[in-house]
Formats: sequence, structure tokens, C-alpha cells
Amino acid sequence: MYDKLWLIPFFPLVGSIINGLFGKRYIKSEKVIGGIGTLAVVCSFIVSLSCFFQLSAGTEKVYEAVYGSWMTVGQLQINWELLLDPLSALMLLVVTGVGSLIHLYSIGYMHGEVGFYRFFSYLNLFVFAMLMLVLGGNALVMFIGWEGVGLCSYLLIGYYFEKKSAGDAAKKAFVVNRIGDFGFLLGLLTLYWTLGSKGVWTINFVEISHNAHLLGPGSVVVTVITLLFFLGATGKSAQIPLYTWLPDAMEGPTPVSALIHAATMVTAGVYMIGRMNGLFAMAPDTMMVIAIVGAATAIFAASIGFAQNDIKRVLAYSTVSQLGYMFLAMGVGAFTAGIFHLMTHAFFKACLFLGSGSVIHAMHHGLHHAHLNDDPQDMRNMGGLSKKMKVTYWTFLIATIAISGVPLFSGFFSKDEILWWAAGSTRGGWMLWVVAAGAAGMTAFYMFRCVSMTFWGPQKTNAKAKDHIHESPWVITLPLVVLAFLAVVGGYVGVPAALGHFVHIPNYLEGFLEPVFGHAQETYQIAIKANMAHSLLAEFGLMGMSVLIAGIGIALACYFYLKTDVPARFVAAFPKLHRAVFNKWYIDELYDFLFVNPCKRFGLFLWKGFDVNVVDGVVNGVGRVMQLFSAGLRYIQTGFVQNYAMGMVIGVVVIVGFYVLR
Amino acid sequence: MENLVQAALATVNYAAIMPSLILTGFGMLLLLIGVFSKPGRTSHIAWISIVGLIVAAVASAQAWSALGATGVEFGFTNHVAQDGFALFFNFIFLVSAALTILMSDDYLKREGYAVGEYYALILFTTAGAMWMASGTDMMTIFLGLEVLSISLYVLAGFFRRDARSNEAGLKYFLLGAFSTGFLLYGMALLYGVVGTTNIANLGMYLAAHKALVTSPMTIAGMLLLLTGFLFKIAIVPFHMWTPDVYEGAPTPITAFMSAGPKAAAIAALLRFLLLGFDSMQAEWTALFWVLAVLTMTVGNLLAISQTNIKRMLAYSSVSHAGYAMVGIVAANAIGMSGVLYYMLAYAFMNIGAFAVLALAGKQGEENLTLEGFAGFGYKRPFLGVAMCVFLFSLMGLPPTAGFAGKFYVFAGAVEAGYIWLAVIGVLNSALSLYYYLRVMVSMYFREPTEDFAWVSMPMGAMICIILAIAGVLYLGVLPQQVMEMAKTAMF
Amino acid sequence: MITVHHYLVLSAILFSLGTFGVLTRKNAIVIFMCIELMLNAVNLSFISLSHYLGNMDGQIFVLFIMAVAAAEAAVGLALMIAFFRNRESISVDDFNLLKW
Amino acid sequence: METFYFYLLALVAVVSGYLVVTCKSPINNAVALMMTFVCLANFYVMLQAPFMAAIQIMVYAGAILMLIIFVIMLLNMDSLKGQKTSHSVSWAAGLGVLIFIQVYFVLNRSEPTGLTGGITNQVVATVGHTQLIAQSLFTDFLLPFEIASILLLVAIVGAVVLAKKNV
Repeated sequence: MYDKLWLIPFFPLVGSIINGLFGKRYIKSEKVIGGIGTLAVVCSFIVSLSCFFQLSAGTEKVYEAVYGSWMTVGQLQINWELLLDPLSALMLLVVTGVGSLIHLYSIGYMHGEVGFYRFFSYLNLFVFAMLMLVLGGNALVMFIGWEGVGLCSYLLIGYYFEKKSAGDAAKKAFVVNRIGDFGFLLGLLTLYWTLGSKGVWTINFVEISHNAHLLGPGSVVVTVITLLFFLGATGKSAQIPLYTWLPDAMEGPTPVSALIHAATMVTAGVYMIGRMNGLFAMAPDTMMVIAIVGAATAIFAASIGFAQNDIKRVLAYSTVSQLGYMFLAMGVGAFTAGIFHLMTHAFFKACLFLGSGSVIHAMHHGLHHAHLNDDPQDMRNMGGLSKKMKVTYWTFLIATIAISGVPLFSGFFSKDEILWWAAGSTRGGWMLWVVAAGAAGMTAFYMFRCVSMTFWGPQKTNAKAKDHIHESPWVITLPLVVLAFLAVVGGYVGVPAALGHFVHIPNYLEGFLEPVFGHAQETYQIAIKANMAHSLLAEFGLMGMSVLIAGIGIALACYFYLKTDVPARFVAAFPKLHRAVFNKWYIDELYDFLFVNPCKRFGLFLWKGFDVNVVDGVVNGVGRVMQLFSAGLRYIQTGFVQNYAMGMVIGVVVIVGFYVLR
Repeated sequence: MENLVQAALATVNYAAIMPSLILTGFGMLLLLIGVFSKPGRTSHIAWISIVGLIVAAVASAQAWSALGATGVEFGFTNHVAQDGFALFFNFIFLVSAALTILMSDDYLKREGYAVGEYYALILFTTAGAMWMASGTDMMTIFLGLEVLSISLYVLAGFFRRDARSNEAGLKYFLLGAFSTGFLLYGMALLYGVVGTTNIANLGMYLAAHKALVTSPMTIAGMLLLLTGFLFKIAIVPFHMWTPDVYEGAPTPITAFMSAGPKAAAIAALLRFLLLGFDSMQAEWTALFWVLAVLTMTVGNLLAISQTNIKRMLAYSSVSHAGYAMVGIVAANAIGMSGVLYYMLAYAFMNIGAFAVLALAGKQGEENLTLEGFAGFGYKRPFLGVAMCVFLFSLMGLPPTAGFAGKFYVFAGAVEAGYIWLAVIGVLNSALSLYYYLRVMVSMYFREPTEDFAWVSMPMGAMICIILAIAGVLYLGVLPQQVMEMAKTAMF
Repeated sequence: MITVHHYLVLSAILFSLGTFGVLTRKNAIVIFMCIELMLNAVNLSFISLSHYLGNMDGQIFVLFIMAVAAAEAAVGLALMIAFFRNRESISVDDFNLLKW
Repeated sequence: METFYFYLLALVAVVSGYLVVTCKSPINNAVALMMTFVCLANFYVMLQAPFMAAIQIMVYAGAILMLIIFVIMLLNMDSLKGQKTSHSVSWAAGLGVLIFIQVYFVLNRSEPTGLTGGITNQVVATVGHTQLIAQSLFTDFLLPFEIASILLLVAIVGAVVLAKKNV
């Protein structure tokens, strides 16, 4: 099946092209369009599955498929190549599996939208780009996918382009992503150059991990390279300081949010670090930065999640926070745990987003019938929906329990693994555990706040609208059920050793990913500290504490939002704090103030200022310029031939003068 | 007398100028046909000129495959050298001219200037460009440059009832003639230093007389001469005519100017640098390092605040010239062949983008602003997608031609050790994203403000756009073969 | 004794004068005349150098420069006439549609 | 005698060149330019290049300048009176002087050297300047000569296209 690797990205690409070109005029039928889109991803899923089984059964753990040469530069040969190894196989399953469910869901959710064909075309393209990113055998093929997901997210977030906020959000996502992308490119450039100066001209991932040691462990250059790559990862995976685009990305249709947040795009950064683990493991300083940024993001985003009233925004900040966990895992060298959490997060976060979509769908429907203009996404308008939407409610609840880290659900296993490594790893520390555990408690709190505001308590929706709220069709609920199921059982592939010891379940995932991560972890001695490795007490103690913290979070949320008027009193007591949290700590304003506005002004300044003023100003003399300034910008004349000629002459005089008189 | 004729005939080698000869022949033929054609009915002239370009391309291809062991065919006592370098540039010129002519037919009719001379002038311009690329003597290159420039002055001001076109033509003319003055003064000084106008002889003489390399007269001559070419390539600070002229000129001509003649000036520049001033490499790499950084940065920064898309693309073409300069600074095989590759890629992507503009504009082209493009992507899906492809390529996203081109020149710079230059280049292309993106935002995220229903889809323009897309994707996905050609083309 | 230097310096003076004129005059035709002055300065350089070096190339070059000057004159003046028809002026001050 | 003649002509050339740049009326500019052309033709004679002198008079003074004057008449440039110079005189003057200083510096610091040919005054006198030019032009410089013909064709076509009133 390996030789059919190219089929995996091929199907979604074809689906995208068919829907994009023929959807509007020739196909028209929503069912057919949706069917083609879903089928394309399902086909990829089937191929991925067979590849996965072959890989886990076979002895060959790394397979590179080369489909011809792309570019040759000196000794650097760049091929069109795909790479299948346990890491990419696992990612393929997550992307195509969750992706197909989301496609199926979209058929129901997007029913009747203008540009249905367009939506499916973009969605397939998105999956295609993500698959290229995952399968890319060298950094440039990965970069195609890397750029591609940014681009598709741009198209999808701005899908409702009539809304100005959607267009702005899309632009923001793209621009922020591009900042990250250039980190990636610069990192690649530096890597290529430094490895090249060591005599190895390559950007192939397998060769990079083989030759990474040439750069010297802990050397400055490897730190710089990995930091640049990490900058790329923060852009894509919404970490501090480049996380602002992700919450705004909620402007897109809900399935898009699910796709971006759960299975694709945002996991790209984590995946990329996992892909280059050999390189990153060599740079302890960078790893430290990653761990700290991850932990900080986890708690920072969780704190913002407290005060959001828009159901999707809560989930968005929760994604940022959970991604922080993954980076924390990567930073302390727990690569497997990071990927594990990526996987379980894909399940429960997809379920949460699709569930919220189902709620919004129902609310929208209800409000529409009642001719109300209330925001269907505002949780303050909801409440008591559990009776109306049983499937949605139960799946949402299961996913919430999973994300909160309640034992025996998938989130518990993966999060606990991360916490354990954060505390016990040779690259970790107690502070990281404290921060991460705190964030876990906050997660439990705001997620249950979300559930209680949405599904429990009295119904706050307008009475007329209330009657029209009902459960969504099967295409929407079926994915929910499947995802909820996965959110429960998904964790059992990676049961921590301490627990597995008693119930005789081995840690499948660790064994499976060993060929990818084992080498780096062994070489750079990244493991649980010796004094903790055999202490079951320590592990169970930490586990117990994290469960306790999660329990406290859940209990507080239920208490606050169901029983008492504590939140209102809290707001009354600390109005400023609440407002600050509500306004996302004024980060957007700060960014506007610090970066966006100066950049705009800088561009404007250089345009009007340089072309108009400097050249003209040199001509006219400073006094004249002052006069012109006072007269106002519109009196500044330019487009004069002679100013241009003057510029040329000055250029000539300066250049010749410099060379002749030096 | 007899002797003179024989001596004259002995120097003639038509094979060495065959493509340009074909083009001038067709150009004159078009002038004749134009006389007998009714104004406004010029489609057949456009197609005949396409035939001429194809014949010239065939001749070039044949010459390419016939390149022997020496890889060069001299003619006219070393005035032209038809080598791989010249032939590769021939293809760039032919592609630019063909795409330009394809998009012109309908455009000229819409604007009411459909006459045969237009096509003849484009063919003459292309021939001039070929003489610049293949000339090995200052005089040939200078005359090629003038054929090209004078045709372009006319073409830029071709819409003679349109004040903006007049202004563009006149500005271009005055500044172009002015820069010619500097170019010639440089040539005069160099002639004084070495006593020859032949570039190869110049190079050999300078290599043999090391003292001359540091002589102020040589350096001043070289710099003044470079100035003339830098003006044509629109390198900062000699770029200031570009936005005005590009904005005012007829759109197809703007497209053409930004690709063909620019490539021609780069060809002549490269021949001077590599053949003539080889021994002064340290001097000119330092100069081009600074100019490349300035050009990229200024071009991009100024493009940011433009609202007229045509003008924005003009500033962007300034910055693209800067990227090409990066390859020249690298001055190694990858960088130099990267420049050739970049110019070919740029011809496809930029002319493609302008072709979309030419189709989208109304008569008088008042609507080529960001507002005018609002919702364009939904009203004209095909053109919208095409524009996106070209913009991606201009941004330098993989897998498009623009990415491969930038990759080659930057990789060349990295290999030559100019890592910072490559970094600045990469940062600049990040900066360029902002303004290209605004076009896409306009096309896809704004409510349409006007009706695009009147846009017809003429066959020529469609072929042009499809060819450009094919070129952009081919050069991006499978750049290897063309890059090998570019490598063999470098001397 | 008049050497080639004298001619070259004279040529430099004329060239600078021409440049000065291009930068200061407003009338496009006068600017064009100043450019012709610059070209003539170059011609003088070429011919004096040709004489000094005892080789004809420079004089041939001048011949071509003259041809080019004639061609430029034809096209440039045609452009000016076209511009004048539209704007009733050929002052560079009126080249003001394209800017910023 | 030669020295005196040179300086006299040079003075006339520079003064008339200055007048080209400064005279208010375009016609006066053109007349001054004519003076410069004639002075240069004289120099060409002094430089043993009589053919170039003749061409200088014929092409520059006879053709180009006539064309310019014709256009000045055609456009009836009264409207342009008073618009003598643009506002940047001092800067332009500074730059002009700077260019001159640089070139002067360059010329002072270096000798024109180079591959010298065998065309001495004697050769010119015996063979004849015109024939020398012709020999070069039609053997070594045949291609540029042909390109120049295309150039003139382009210029004619361009001028016609631009200047005619209707399509």
C-alpha cells in the first residue's frame, strides 16, 4: 500500500477541484457536492488506514516515497517526496478520520448556505494542504502544506465575507500565520546554510535527524535555528505571542472552527516540532523556551476563557490553552505525550466544536422563527437545552468531561502524562507542573461553566424561540456520537505505565512512536528523572492532585453557575479585573497600538514621506518643505519629471562619488 | 569598391541574428498589412504577429539545439554572439511579447486604438531586446536599447487622446533620454580607457592591465554605464519613473515593459558584468548588495499604501527587480542562472496579473482600484482564481514559479555567503504579502460595488491567461528542466 | 598645445550644463534640447578620444548617437504634440495626473 | 594659434550652452543650441574629423534643430512665457557643479590609454576621412548600421502614430 501514498492527498485535491470548478454550474445539488467532498476524505482515510496497519505490522518503520525531483541547487537535491512513519501515519488517521466526520457534519450544518460548493471545495483543499504538511518528506514539501493551510484557513474564516469582522479575522489569521511562516523559512534557510557549511546539503527530514548532531548539541546556531522554527510553530499553533488570530477565527462557519482547531492547522506547529525532534532535542535552551511558552499560554488562555460569553470563543481559548499543553510536553521532551494529547484533543475538541455548532444551529433556527436578532452564539441566551437536544447534550458533556481531565476519559490520560513529564522530566521542573495543573483546574472550571450555562438550569431563551429549538439531523449527530465515543476510548492507546502496570494494558502509543522519538530521547537523555522513575507514589500522588484540582474546578463551576449568584457578586466586587479579563487583557488593543498602527503609519510615512517629501524636500529645501507641510499634504505636488531626474542625478553623484573619492 | 563589398559581405552571418531578423521582417510585413486594413479590425494582424513570434521561437529553439561545442555563434565581426544566454533571453522576450499581444487585441478595440502599428512596434521592441541580449559590442547593445526604448516611448504614449497615456509616454521619454546621456558618457569614458567598444576585448584588456581596474576613469565609466541599465531595470534610486509610467501606459504595454525590456536590460547588464567587468567584481557586488536591499525595501514599502492596483504592481515590479539583483550579487552559477529563471517566471506571473487587469478594466480604466475590485472574485470566478494564482506567485508561495525563482536566487546568495542578503530578501517577501493580500481581500471579502457583467471573455486574453497559469505552475512544480537550461545558458 | 584633456574637460562642462538645464527648465522642449546638449558633450568626448587613440570606433559611435538623437527627436516631439493637443501645454508642471 | 582658436570656440560653446539652459524663450534656446552645434563642428574639424563636422551640421543643426523649431512654432509657445525655470535652481546648480567636479577629478586622476589604432593624421590626410568612416561602417559596424535603420523606421512609424489626429 505504500506505493499508493500519493493517493492520500490526491483524493481531497480532486474533490476540491471538482467541487470548485463544476459545483456551481453543473452539480448544484447539495447532496452530491457534500457527498463528493466527504467521499474524498473518506477515501483518504481508508488509504491512510491501510497504510497505518501495514506500518504497524511491518518491520520497516520509515518509508520515503520519491515522485521525481523538484529543484536542485548545487548539491542540494529537493524531491517531491512523501514520508510515512509512525508519526505521520498517526497524524494521517487523525486528520482524515476527524476530517471525514467534519465533512459529513458540514453537509447538515451548511445546508442552504450560499456558496455551498465553495465551502466544500475550500474544505477539501484545506484537508489536502494539511495532508501535504503531514506527509511532506522534506521541509519544502511540508512548507507547501504549511502555507496551504494558512491560505485555506484564510478563505474559510472569511467565508461569510459579507460580515466585515469575518474579512478582518481572515486577514489577521493570514498575516499572523505569515509571521510564523517566515520564522519557518528563516529557520530553514539557516539550517540549510549551517548544515551545508558542514558539508551536508539537505532539507530532507530523515537526513536532518541523522545529521543534526553535526551542528553540536546546545550550540548557539542550533538554538537560533530551533527558535526560528518555534516562531513558525507559534504562528501556526497560536501560542504566545502569536495566538490572537485563533479566537477571531471563530468568525468562520463552525465546522471550519472544528477543523482548524481540532484536527488540522493548529496542530501543525506541534507536529513540526515532533517531526524535527532530533533537532529540537539538541537545543535545551529552545526546549526550555518552548516549555515555558507552552505553560504560559496554557494558563493565560485559560484565564481569558473564564470571561467569554460566546460559546465558540470559550472553546477557542480552550484550544489555545490545550495547545499550550502540547508545547509544554514538547518542551520537556515528552514528544509522545504531546502527540498523544494532540490526538485526544482532536477527538474531544472536534466533538465540542461540532456540539456547539449543533447548539448554534438550533438556536439560530429558533431565533429565526421567533424573528429575534439575539446572538445565537451567546451563552447568556441559552440554558436548559439538555432537554431539547439530548444527543448533543450528552456528547458535549462527555467531551467536556474528557477535556477536564476526569479519570478514565481520554483527556485524563494524555494530560496526566504531560503533567507527569512536566514535573519529572530531566528537562522539566516543578514550576511547570504547578502552572500546568493550575491551568487544568481552570479548564475544568470554564468548561463546566460553559456546559452549565448552555445545557443546565432554566431556559433563558425567548419563549417563542424556545419551541423551535430541536435536535439536529443525523448527519450532525452521527459525527458527534462517533467523536464522543473516541473521546472516551481514545485515551486507552496510551495508558500511563503506572496505571497500565496494574490493569495490564501496555502503552501502545509509546511503542508505536518509539522509532520516531526514541532516538532523540535516548541520545539526549530526555527521560523521567532517575529519582522519580521508579516511584509509583510520586506518579500517583501527582495524578491524584491533578484529579483533585480538576474536581475543584468542576465543583466550583457547578456551584457558581447553578446554585448561587456568586459570579454577579464577583463582578460587582472586582469590576476592573472582570473587565480586563473580559477584554482579553487588552491584548488586541495593545497590538494595534504597538504594531499595527505604527506599521500602517510607517508605510504611509514612507510613501508620502519618502517619495513625496524626501525627494521633493531635497529639491525644495527644508524651509519650503515646512511650508508645504503647513499647507497640508494635498498641496504637495509630485509626479514632476524633474524630481525624478533629480533623484537619478543624486544617485549617480552619490554612487560615483563614493567609488571615485574613497 | 569591390573589395569593400566583399569585406562587408564576409562579416555577414544571418544565422547569428535569425530570430531578430524574423521579427523585424514580420514587423515590416505588419506595417504593410496595417495600411490595407480598416482601423478597428486588427485581429488578423495580432494573429500574424503571433505567428511571427512563433517562427522566431522556432528559430531560437533550432539555434539552441544547434549550439555546438563552443556554444556560441559569432557574427558581424563580433558584434553579436548567439549563445545559450542570448537564446534563453530570447525565449523570455518572446513569451512576454506573445502574452502581451494575446491580451492586446480586445483591449485595443475596447479603448479604440486598434491599429496595426501597435503590433509592429511590439515586434520591433522584441527584436531590440534580442539585440541587447546577444550584442557583444557597446554599439549593438546601445542601438538595441534605443530600438527598444523608442518603441516603448511610443507604446507608452500610444493612447494619444488619453492625457494619462501622453503623460506616461512623455515622462518616460524625457527620463529615458536623460539616462541615455549618462549611459553614453560612461561608454565614452570606457572607450577612452580601453580604446574599444567590444565587451569581450574590454574584459580582456582590463584583466591584462590590473592598474586600470582601480583607475577612477574605469570605475566612473562602469558606474555611469550601469546607471543607464539600472534605469531600465528600475533599480532604486533610478526607479522613480516606474510607477508613473506603468500607471499611465496602456495595460498590456505596462505588462510588457515590466517583463520583456526589464529582462533585456538585465541581459545586457549581465553580459557587461560577467564579460566586461569580470575583474572588477568586488566593486560591483558591493554596489549591487546595497542597491538590491534598497530596491526590495523601497519597492515593497511604497507599494503598501497604493490603492490603484496597476500602480501597486508597478511598485511591486521595482521590488522584484531587487530580488533579481540578489542573484547578481551572489555572482555564482546558481544565483546567475537563478536570475534568468526569475525573469522567465516573472514574465509569466506579472503579465498574467496584468492580463486580468486588462480584462477587468472598463474603458478609461478608472476602476482598477481596490474598491473597483471589490467582490471581483465572485463575479468573475475564473479571473479571480487566475488572479490569485498570479498573486501567490508574486508573493512567492510554493509551488508556483515565483517561489522557485526566489528560491534559486536566495539559495545562490546563501551559497555565496550572503546570508544576510537572503534574510533581508525573505523578510521583504513577507512584507510584500501585505499589499498583494489586499487585492485578494478586495476580490473575495468585499461586497461587489459594481457590476462586472459586461466583462467579455475574448479568446486571445483567455489564451494569454491560461498560458500564464500553465507557465506559473509548470515553472513552480517542475522547475528542474528549465533551470538546467538556464544553467547551460550562463557563460 | 591642446590635448585631449582640454576637449574632455570642455565636454564635461557641457555635460554638466545640460544636466543643470534638464533639472531646472520647465518646458519639455527645452528639457529635450538640454538632453541634446548632453549628447553633444558625449559626442565631443568620443571624437576627441577617437582622435587621441587613433581609432575610428569612437567616431562611428558618434554617427550612431546622431541617428539615435534624430530618432528620439522625432518620437519625443510627436509625444509633445500629442500631449499639447490634450493639455494645451508642454510644461512639466502639467505632468501632474500621475503621482504618488 | 590653435590654442587661441580652441579657447575662443570653447568660450563660445560654453556661453551658448549656458544660454541654452537659461534663455527664457524656447526659440532663443534653440538658436543658442545651434551655436553650440556649430562650435562642436569646428572642434571636429580641428580633431581631423571633417566628415563628422559635416554630419554634425547636417543632422543636428539641419535636421534635429529644424524639427525642434518647427514644433516650437507649431505649438505657438507664447503660453509658456514666464515659466522659465522650476524651483530647484540652486540644488540643480549644485548637482551640476558636483558632476563637473567629479568628472574633472576623474579626468585628472587618469590618462585615457587603451588599444591605439593606426589612424594618424597622415592616414586621415592620405586616405580621406570619409573613406575611413565608410570602411569601418560597412565592415566592422555593419550590424549596428542596419539596426540604426530599423531604429529610424521605428521612430518614423512612432511619430506618425502619435502625431496624427484621427485613427
